[in-house]
Amino acid sequence: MKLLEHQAKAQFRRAGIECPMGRVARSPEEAERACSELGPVVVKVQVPIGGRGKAGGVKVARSPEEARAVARELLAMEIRGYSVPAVLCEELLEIGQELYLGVTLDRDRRKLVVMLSFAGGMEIEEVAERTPERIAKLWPDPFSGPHPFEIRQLTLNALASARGAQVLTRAQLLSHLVPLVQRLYQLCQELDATLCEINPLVITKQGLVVAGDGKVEIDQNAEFRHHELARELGEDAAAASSGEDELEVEARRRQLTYVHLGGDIGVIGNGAGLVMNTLDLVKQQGGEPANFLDIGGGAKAEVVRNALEMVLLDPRVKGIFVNIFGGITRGDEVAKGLIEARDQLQITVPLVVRMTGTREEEGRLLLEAAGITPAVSAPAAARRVVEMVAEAGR
Amino acid sequence: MKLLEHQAKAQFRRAGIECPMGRVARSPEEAERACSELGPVVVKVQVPIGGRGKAGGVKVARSPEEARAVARELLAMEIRGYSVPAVLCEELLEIGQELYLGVTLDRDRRKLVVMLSFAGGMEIEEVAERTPERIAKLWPDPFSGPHPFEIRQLTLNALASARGAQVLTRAQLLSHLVPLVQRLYQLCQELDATLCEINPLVITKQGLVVAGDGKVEIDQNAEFRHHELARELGEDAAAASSGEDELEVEARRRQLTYVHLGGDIGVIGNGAGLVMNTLDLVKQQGGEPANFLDIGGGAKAEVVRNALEMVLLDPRVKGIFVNIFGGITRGDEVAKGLIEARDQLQITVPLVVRMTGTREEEGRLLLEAAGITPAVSAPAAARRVVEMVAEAGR
Amino acid sequence: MSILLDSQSRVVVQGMTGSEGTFHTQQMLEFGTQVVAGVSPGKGGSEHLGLPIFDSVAEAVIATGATVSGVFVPPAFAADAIMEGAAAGLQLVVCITELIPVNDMVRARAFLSDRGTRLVGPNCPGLMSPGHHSKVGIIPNQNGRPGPVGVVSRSGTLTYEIMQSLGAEGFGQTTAVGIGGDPVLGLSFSDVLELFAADPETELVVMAGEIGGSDEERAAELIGRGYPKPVVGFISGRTAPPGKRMGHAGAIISGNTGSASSKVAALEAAGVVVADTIEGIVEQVSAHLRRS
Amino acid sequence: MSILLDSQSRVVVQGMTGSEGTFHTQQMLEFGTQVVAGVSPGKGGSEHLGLPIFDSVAEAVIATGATVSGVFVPPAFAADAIMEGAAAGLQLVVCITELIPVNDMVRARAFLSDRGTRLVGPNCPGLMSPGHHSKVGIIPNQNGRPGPVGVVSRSGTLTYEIMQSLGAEGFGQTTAVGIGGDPVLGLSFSDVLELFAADPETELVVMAGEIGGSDEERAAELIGRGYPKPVVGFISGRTAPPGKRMGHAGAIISGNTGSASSKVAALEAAGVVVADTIEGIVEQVSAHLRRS
Repeated sequence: MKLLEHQAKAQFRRAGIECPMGRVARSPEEAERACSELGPVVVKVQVPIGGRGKAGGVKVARSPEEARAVARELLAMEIRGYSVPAVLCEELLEIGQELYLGVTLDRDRRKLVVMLSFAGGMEIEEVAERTPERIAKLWPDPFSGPHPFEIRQLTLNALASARGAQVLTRAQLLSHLVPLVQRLYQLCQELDATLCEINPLVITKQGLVVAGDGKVEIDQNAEFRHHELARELGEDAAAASSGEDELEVEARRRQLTYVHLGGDIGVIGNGAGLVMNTLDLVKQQGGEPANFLDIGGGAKAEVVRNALEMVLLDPRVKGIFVNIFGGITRGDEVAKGLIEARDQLQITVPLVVRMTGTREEEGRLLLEAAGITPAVSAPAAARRVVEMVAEAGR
Repeated sequence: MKLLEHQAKAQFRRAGIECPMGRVARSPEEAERACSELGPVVVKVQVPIGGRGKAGGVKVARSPEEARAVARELLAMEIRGYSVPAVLCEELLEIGQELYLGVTLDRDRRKLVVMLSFAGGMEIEEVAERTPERIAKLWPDPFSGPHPFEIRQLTLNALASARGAQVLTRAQLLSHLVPLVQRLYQLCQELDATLCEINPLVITKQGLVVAGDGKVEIDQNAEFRHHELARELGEDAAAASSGEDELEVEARRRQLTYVHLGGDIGVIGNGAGLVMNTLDLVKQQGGEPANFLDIGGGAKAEVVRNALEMVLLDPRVKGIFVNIFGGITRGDEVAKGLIEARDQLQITVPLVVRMTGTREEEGRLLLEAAGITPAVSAPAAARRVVEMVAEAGR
Repeated sequence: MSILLDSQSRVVVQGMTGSEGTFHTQQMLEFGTQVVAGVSPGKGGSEHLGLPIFDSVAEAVIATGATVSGVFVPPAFAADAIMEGAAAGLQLVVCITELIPVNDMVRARAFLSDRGTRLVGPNCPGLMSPGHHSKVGIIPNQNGRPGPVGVVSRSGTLTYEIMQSLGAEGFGQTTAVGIGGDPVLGLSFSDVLELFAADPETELVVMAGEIGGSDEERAAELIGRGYPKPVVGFISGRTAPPGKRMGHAGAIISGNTGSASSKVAALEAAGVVVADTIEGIVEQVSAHLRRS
Repeated sequence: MSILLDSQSRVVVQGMTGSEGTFHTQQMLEFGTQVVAGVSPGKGGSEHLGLPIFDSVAEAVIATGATVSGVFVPPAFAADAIMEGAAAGLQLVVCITELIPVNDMVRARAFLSDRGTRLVGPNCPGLMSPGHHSKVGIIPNQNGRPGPVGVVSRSGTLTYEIMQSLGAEGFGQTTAVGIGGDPVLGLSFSDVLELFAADPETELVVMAGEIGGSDEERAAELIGRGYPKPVVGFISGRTAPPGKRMGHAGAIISGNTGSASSKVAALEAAGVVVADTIEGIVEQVSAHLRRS
């Protein structure tokens, strides 16, 4: 679950993190009103991607009329496939310095990592690549969270590579950053987020420390603990996803792990590794996968049916390759689902099934009785489906 | 800061712990109204002490009229020196079982301990003495708090010595107690409490698990983190303390560590150990200390003055013994405060000062110049003050 | 010999009375695993599949001397089950459960770091030591065959594929370990490689990685420092599209690691032959073992 | 010899630039303590009392090789300062600060339990090894005198009383340790007794307890199991009124321990002579040391 900037900032505020005053506007008129309340504003498209500034999605408006015009322009944009259902109008800050502050999962350390740099703003990835020592890192104990002394050291380490004059004294920086980092880290834990990022973290010329932008991404596996938040975000999320691939939106609705790839061979398998390898096999045989669809472990007949239906919603699909290697998933369950779906959905495109593993024999017998000949070798099955689709296309 | 039952239960509710429906009544009429809303109620005096039931402070009322009568009676009571500013009227529970659940500081383990017993209710201290194995204990890691598996084991351990039939199945008990204990422990940490106790923890005949009573005590040293709560509780706390020793109430207002003891020799010292030993010395010389007053480490002249004023508020005080052994406290500061206070307060009772340690010389010179002869030996000084008071009394 | 699991391992199954727990415990028993108990809080004292059920792992350990557990509990409770196993002093916890919140696993890992318990998984097929007739997890029984190959893989289903394909050509396994596909794992490739290095019966290791993370790159570093046995590599997801990324944190942390090409390059630089297909793996194994 | 602190100890003062920190650092320097640095976050790079100030303990340790710290920071920040000292690898942290929230100290203790750092305090006068001209804390300089007596006490001011009274009769100290009066402490009586047992120059130990807790009872158990040196006991608060207790938890946890009579009885049962007054302590010490 990716939060839009204004949603992320609502969470920041709740956690006690300072954000600029702002209003969400869904029409030019709302933006006009926001500007008359707030004074000069920056108007930002609300889409769940980075690099909005470079894509022209961030503009300054110094008068209500200008805000209206800018909002009209931005709301009509399409940014990397996303339409713009709303803009965020925020008071214009007098930026003194831009820092980077982020909390995210570090897979290697198996912990959340806090990252702080005085080289914040748009170029942070370049900084990370060229002068990684300018980004200070802290891996707090997940039970205690970051101790104040650890945050002070993080700040001192980041400061050691800061360039140019500082707006705040060292003592002021330390006393601002200790509670800020604690709150951001705790928010990350409370929300089960795998990313909470403030870039830029603005220090204004007046010495205020404010979140200039906000990115929050919530772990999908933990969404069961955040139903309320998901509901709250529902409307906007639906709107924001309007620019997304329609098939993927539908797959999410069906609770399937599906990625649309654009080819013509639908691929279904159990286990991400197996499905990825199946894509590789199809490609190696000269085919083009239409999608990645992992039915996961232990899928029941119903899930298999759901998956087949999903793949067939893609009008480009000319053939389907189902690759099942049973472990926790049982062959007979998959077979039942396949047969049921084929009969009910009246599938006409070629369907190649490769099945082995747990309850392989039972599954195989069911399939054969229903006139589907399962393959045992995955490469052979991949070759078959590619050939069949090629033939059908002739 | 000790919370009254209804204040504790407000915190429990906020933390998601089930409590009976209830209303606070400060007049017989309010109690009557509460009963007509809630049906039959139990009416309980709201004073910050245990054993209210045994002292006659808990009564059942089955009709609004009865509630009015019972409340009139209870509100007029004095319970161990406490007047009763309010009663809590709670729906009558059909009690199936009474458990004990408490979180408190275990000094020996230097951790909070969670204690659970199926022998809850009024006799828990007896159970603790005679059959301590019937109280299961858990010392969670203070950073992680109690893990669910630890709470399950705690419950199983407590269950092993439960007697009689259980209202709930083991599986039900486990699933009720895991979140309950987590919430109580977290509340204890959030409030910086040194005690959060539910006794009895009632399991109703219907199988609900409800806090029958609630005791919360907040660490005085952490009150700076709970100003808002202190304000919220302010009114009731003031009311509840009306039964307390007036001198102690005044001392709290003056932020002094003072205990009223009832004798005629006022005792002031720096450091709890020193003051306790000074009390012992006064007693050994045949005197009766009027109070314990610890000005703590590093006290400034102002604090010394404040302390002297406080001691003299007690009309029984016939003499004062100030015992200072400077470490972080400096002799000259104490001397200044003493001289200032003596002059401004026009102290007429005998004042014996014993002073040694940091800046002893400077302090001694100041005192001597002001006509106060300081002693060096504490036992000698104790003897002198006891003799002077005895003489003055002749 | 084998790693992690042998015929002496006494196994308790956490969540045995659930439907997956029941099915796979039966499979484990059929394979010959010494399953000695089940744990289902609230059901202690009962029996299931002829085995005693306990309310807690600690009680099961006291009563049965179990040293290993398999975790089949739902995702919301799985991290707690892992910690329970570690607190009870088990040597090895194998967590099959998938979809566990990542921060739960971060905490479970931190809990384990102070203790001597090894974790395989989560979101993994578990492990199997065919020569010892012992498995914990869900690797299909018919895939195991005793032999000299150590297998370690992130993907469950690919583990089965590899075992089956090796077996079809006569190459069995000392132990096959599916370390799991989650971002936060117990044993890493490097950990398992070190165990295989010390196992005298393992002659060769097949290591099947996939895109994401940098465990494969770390394993390549280990191998590059001088690994005593041949390693055949495989990386799946070569044709997977790049994921959509929000924010910069991911890029800062992982830099250029994580892609299939980064992993293949790292392994090849360490002297590992990386096969393109599972057939290719079998060919490499065959070449190594027939040569020696 | 001495315990915990000697002439080689290099001391950093956390909170040195505050008024208490300044005053007592001067006193420590006058006594001869090797104070090598101060720590005041945000003031790093400056000088105070002729000593360098650092922003963090870690930086001070790197620059000066400090091994001990004295904590003089306000209560809200003290537990963090203790953990900072431990994380920086100090051998000993001495926390003078009083009024620290008890749950902060619970967390600090848990933090220390995984590390090799010893803590004295909080809410304590610190410690002094007169023969080594070294002290950390606030024990008045004139109270220290080298000699064969180990002193351990909960109360600060009583520590001074005892040192002064002993000194007046010619009995100096190897080390005097005020372990502090808070409910949650670092070193306990037992810990310090064990250190004194191992110090060849300490011939006798004076242990001054007070009501509350059961550290004195635990120390009595230790002594009862066979302690190699004579111990003179003292318990203050005999005439203190019983505290008002809410709830039952306190009684359940502490049972009958904690009262002056419980402590005196436990110590006497362990063979310790318990003096009634400070004069009595001196008499007992005198009797023991003149005899030997």
